[in-house]
Amino acid sequence: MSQSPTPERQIWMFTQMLRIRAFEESVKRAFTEHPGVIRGHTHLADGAEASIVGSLSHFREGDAALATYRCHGYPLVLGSDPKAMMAEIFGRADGLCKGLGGSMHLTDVKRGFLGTSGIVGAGIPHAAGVAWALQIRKKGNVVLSFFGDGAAKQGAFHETLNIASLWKLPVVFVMENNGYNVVTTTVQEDANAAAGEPLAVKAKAYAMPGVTVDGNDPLAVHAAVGDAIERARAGKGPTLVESKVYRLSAHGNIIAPPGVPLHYPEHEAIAVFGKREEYEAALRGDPVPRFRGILVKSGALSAAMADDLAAGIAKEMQEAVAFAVKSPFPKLESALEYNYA
Amino acid sequence: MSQSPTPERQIWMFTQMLRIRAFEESVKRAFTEHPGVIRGHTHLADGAEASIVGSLSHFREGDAALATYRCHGYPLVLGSDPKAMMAEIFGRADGLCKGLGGSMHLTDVKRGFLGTSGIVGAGIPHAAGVAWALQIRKKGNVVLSFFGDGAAKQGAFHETLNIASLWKLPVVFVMENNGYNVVTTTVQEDANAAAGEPLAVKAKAYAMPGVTVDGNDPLAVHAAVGDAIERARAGKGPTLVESKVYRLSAHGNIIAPPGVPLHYPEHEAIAVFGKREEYEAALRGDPVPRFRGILVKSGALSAAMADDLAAGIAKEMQEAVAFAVKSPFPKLESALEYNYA
Amino acid sequence: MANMPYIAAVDAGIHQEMRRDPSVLYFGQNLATTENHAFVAAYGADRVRVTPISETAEIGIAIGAAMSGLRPVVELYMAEFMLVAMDQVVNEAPRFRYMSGGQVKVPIVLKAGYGFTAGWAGQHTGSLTALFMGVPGLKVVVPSTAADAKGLMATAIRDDNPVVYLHHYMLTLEHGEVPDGEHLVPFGKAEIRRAGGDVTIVATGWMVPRSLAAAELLAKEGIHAEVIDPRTVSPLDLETILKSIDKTGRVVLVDQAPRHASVTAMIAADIAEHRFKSLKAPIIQVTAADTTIPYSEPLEAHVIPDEARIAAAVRQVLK
Amino acid sequence: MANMPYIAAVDAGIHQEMRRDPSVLYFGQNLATTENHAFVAAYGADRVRVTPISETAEIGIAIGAAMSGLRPVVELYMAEFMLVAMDQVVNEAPRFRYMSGGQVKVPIVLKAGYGFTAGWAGQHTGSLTALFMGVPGLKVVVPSTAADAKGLMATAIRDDNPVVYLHHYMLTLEHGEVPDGEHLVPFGKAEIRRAGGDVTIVATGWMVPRSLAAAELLAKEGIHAEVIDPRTVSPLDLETILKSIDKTGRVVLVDQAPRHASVTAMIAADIAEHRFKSLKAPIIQVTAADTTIPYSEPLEAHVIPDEARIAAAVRQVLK
Ligand SMILES: Cc1ncc(C[n+]2csc(CCOP(=O)(O)OP(=O)(O)O)c2C)c(N)n1
Ligand SMILES: Cc1ncc(C[n+]2csc(CCOP(=O)(O)OP(=O)(O)O)c2C)c(N)n1
Ligand SMILES: [Mg+2]
Ligand SMILES: [Mg+2]
Repeated sequence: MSQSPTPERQIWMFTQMLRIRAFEESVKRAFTEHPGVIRGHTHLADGAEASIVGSLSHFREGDAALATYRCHGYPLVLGSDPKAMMAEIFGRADGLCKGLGGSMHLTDVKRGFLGTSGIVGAGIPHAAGVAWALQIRKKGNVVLSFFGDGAAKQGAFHETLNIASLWKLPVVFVMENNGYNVVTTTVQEDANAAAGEPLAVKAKAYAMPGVTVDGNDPLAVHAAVGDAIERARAGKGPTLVESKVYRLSAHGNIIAPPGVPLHYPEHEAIAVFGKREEYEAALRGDPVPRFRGILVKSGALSAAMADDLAAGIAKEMQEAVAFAVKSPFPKLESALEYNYA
Repeated sequence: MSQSPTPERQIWMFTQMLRIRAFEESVKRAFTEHPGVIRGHTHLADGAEASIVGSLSHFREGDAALATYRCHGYPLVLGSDPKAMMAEIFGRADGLCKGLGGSMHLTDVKRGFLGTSGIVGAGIPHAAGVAWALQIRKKGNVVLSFFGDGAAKQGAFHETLNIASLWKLPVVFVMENNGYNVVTTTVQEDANAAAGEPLAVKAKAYAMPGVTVDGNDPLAVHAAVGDAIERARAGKGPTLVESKVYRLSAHGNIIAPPGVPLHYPEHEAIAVFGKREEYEAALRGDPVPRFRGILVKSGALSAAMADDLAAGIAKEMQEAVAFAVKSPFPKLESALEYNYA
Repeated sequence: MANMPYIAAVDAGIHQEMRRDPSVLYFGQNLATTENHAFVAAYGADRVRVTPISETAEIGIAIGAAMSGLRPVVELYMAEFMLVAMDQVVNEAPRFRYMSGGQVKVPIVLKAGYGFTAGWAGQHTGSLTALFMGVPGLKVVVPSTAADAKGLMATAIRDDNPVVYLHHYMLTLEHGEVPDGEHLVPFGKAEIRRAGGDVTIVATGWMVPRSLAAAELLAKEGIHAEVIDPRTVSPLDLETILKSIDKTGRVVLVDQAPRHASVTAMIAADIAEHRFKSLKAPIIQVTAADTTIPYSEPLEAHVIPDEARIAAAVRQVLK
Repeated sequence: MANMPYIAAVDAGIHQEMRRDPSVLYFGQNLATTENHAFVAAYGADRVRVTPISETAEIGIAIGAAMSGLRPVVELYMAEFMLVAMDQVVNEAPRFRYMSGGQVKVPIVLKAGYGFTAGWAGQHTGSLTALFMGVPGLKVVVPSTAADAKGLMATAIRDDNPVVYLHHYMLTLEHGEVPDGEHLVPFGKAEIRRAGGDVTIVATGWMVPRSLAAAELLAKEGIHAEVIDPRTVSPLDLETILKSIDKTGRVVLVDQAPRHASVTAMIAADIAEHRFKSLKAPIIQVTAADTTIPYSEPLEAHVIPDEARIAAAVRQVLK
């Protein structure tokens, strides 16, 4: 059993949750405050903060994480510079990926965030491949593979989990089940969900442990993923962790050709299904204020300290946006620079 | 519960098993008796007779079956002319598919055998698609989807079983688990098998019933697949049936470029793993003599009747080979005829 | 005639056929998740269904349904998403009729958008038409106007073969006049978008308006370009292209794909074999740079053919 | 020098690199299932593993391992089997370096055979080279001799980029002299298999020996053909081809694929743009018929280019 984090560590966790939320809110605001600077399709992690931080709080030197297009939270927790992240999202020369990748493909290899695929499910085998390398190196390192509930319906998920289990690869599959694949609810597309079963049941097809955890509780996620990581580091193989979260923003900004100003629509629960109550219940369960309440109640954090934290983080993110807006566009030649090593 | 077949029906089942065995032995002999007439890669069903016949003995007008490159048994049971089948395997104008498809792609739409894919797993969604059409037509028809244990590791298997369960499609997934994917044993490539679990466990990932049956016992297969078919006809959705069989020939003939005479090597258990005992045990469990023994013991069939049956079938298959050898090659122009409808 | 956006015309084509033929199905991800969805409301849940994110199964299921006499249209959103199911697209759907000696037909339509060079970066911006163009048994259509979007969709649905229907994301909201009522556009008939006698420009999809803009530019210089839009690349109406070249003797081919992944290379090779004698100048291709598409706006614009580059190529073949 | 079959030379190339570099992995289906397997015996189970039938995971795992500093060689057997994992091949492996702004490398080798027109019928006989050729970030090699099979494999393994290594099944047992010890063949350097001044023939894989046989035939008629084997189609050594055309003024391109799925169309288009002035005759392609490959032997032979058709095309460009 992995130990519960110290009060200091819990404050660190809360801080990271605040930073993710503040970063994503800055990105969202940029659509209106800086029209046109963000292009294509941007996906936010607000609502998944507890799950992301609880999972990454076990991260060690030499560990690795890979994720999807919904990738802003992870590198932020792992230490990437929000300035460089925002500059990447704005397509600027100072971007984490020199402006070539954009919002969907944040990558920071130095910090163990090896990259993302924008193709659903495609990044899952990449994580297993990294795990194979770590298994060969025998340093007790692990890989965290983050993906969504919908991705579990891609062949890549199935093929990879079978091999990972067979080879006892040091990888933890963290499925962020936010109940939606864009505008499709999980019960509409998943046979287990339709039968009222947790998605973690899928682990049985791979003779692998499968656990479901409240992804709004960073300590519960810390414990569940912690156990899975211990297991992986010990050479006992992978685990499937279903972390139940709620996406607080729409799937992504509206999809439109150039000329149409991009923005964030209302969440699909309201805009498509007219289930305002579902969405408001989710807001009431918002992991950020919830954890703040727990920490303040436990005395680990005073309300004043919490407010200071938030204020400092708000400033950090404002600076990130200011930096990104000022950062120049990359040189045109750089468009042809990185196709081949 | 599906009823056990009448004695007459059991004799019909035994007859079909004998026909499959005799057909496959004729194909195998053709490699030496008619060198060069069979090209490419041919896969035999010997050892799976009980499973094939037990599964197809419920077939009704309007039902459909789809399979893989290992496809000789099914159309034979469904009434295809062995002459046309053999002619196809010899690449002749009188072939079931006019010589265009060959051994891996036998198709007889009139008899409900809609075709095969030579790509592992690829035919599984095709069967589900046929099932959707039958579901829309509401005539209580079902589809049988035949594939191997190895195919369960393809993404197509995973994606299709989830949708089939979600949509309650009238399809039965019959996995012929013969313990091998070419020269790889199931425990070497399947996480459930490696954990000592039946492959039918995979059904849990799709909230679908999964059963394992002795594929060497035609009556057991008849019962298991019968229940699944009843369920499907009743609109209750698909079932995964794991039918445990043993492939009595090698995976296929040797793979070699033109010039090298093709032939059938020894079974991989002996040729690769040196496990002669495993193979001999399989021979002792051969479903054909085993069912003959049961029928003779029960008095349903006399030894003499059984021998007459076998003799008649031997003649039927000799005639098929004689017909196929004499059948002309297709006209060259026909090579371009069927690319587009 | 009604004036509507390109994307509405695509839907109009599907509606036209679903209304007249109950065997037409429409399914895919993220559609029909509520009863208010236009298609499920009109045609019911038997014919219109949402799927999980399972392209291999989606396309494979379409193949099976088609072999059973139905006419599925699969909504795939982006051409790249077909890559996870490429075997079904190029090695299953187009093979079954042939391998069965003509016993089955596989009338499916695989509908996908492409070429979304609007900040979608490396994995969602491809122009993959050439991957499908040469596959025997497949047909490939690339509408560039609202009218063709409707008419080619309707023809695709009625066609008895697998059809890859590629609509261009950059044209999504381009409005155009679309014939009311039944409208069908034949496969294998190129459209001359602009007549001219000095040079032939061949382009598809979004490159058609860019080529027309270049032609406009050139007209001011007294250069009269003929702009041809093949509309379907399989079957390809080579005849119309060759006839134009017999007249102009000069040709520029425009493609949004990298050079060795382009449809224009296929056309250039055909021209070089069949019209060598008519040619007065090299066959020049204007294609994307050989690169993954960058996210950053100026870089993205830098690697994609624009009217200036097209016009420059025309001036070059006229030298 | 050792005389060995083409397929043994492929293995020799893998052995050469696995011996010198512990970061090289070799894995895939149906290999190393007993300890007697040559590779697992030599390099151990950490580096040599059998996989389930899961190409998407196999190639995806290779990508991840490569991003972590290893050099995986994936055994895929037949090019068609890559189609179920096409996204990993064309939209993952070649994208990561670019999208990360150069932070990662993806040195993988995807080894697959192709073109097995020996009765393998519709789904196992494809010549799919053109599907990979134009993908930015990928390299594509097509050895036609035993020596190149070894040397190109070694170079592919040392290359820091994803390489699709396509060996030709019809050449499996063709013997050839292979240099002992370390042998590397550079990418992007075509080989002139036969020198001649009258006409240039360009061919890859199995079409190389067939083109040489045609050249032999033509020599008896006093026609001297130069036969060029690009050996790698990405990068493509256009220079050597163009130089030859400057000399001969005539070119025939031979490809086992259907015309609009051919590598030769890409080359023809490049020639038509860059050497229009040197050409004295149309650029003729000799390709497979536009059809799924039939099973029956005479029909199969009928649709694939042979020396007679190649020779006829040469005579035509010399008219
Ligand atoms: C193979 C593939 N199919 C479809 C898409 C389009 N798409 C992008 S995100 C997405 C939803 C994914 O849902 P989920 O896995 O639950 O992740 P979430 O977005 O909810 O975090 C879809 C369908 C894609 N990118 N790749
Ligand atoms: C996608 C794909 N990968 C690999 C192959 C090569 N292959 C043909 S049959 C076969 C073994 C299949 O094993 P299984 O599913 O158990 O069926 P069996 O042959 O045992 O009946 C393999 C790997 C293929 N045809 N398709
Ligand atoms: Mg989700
Ligand atoms: Mg098997």
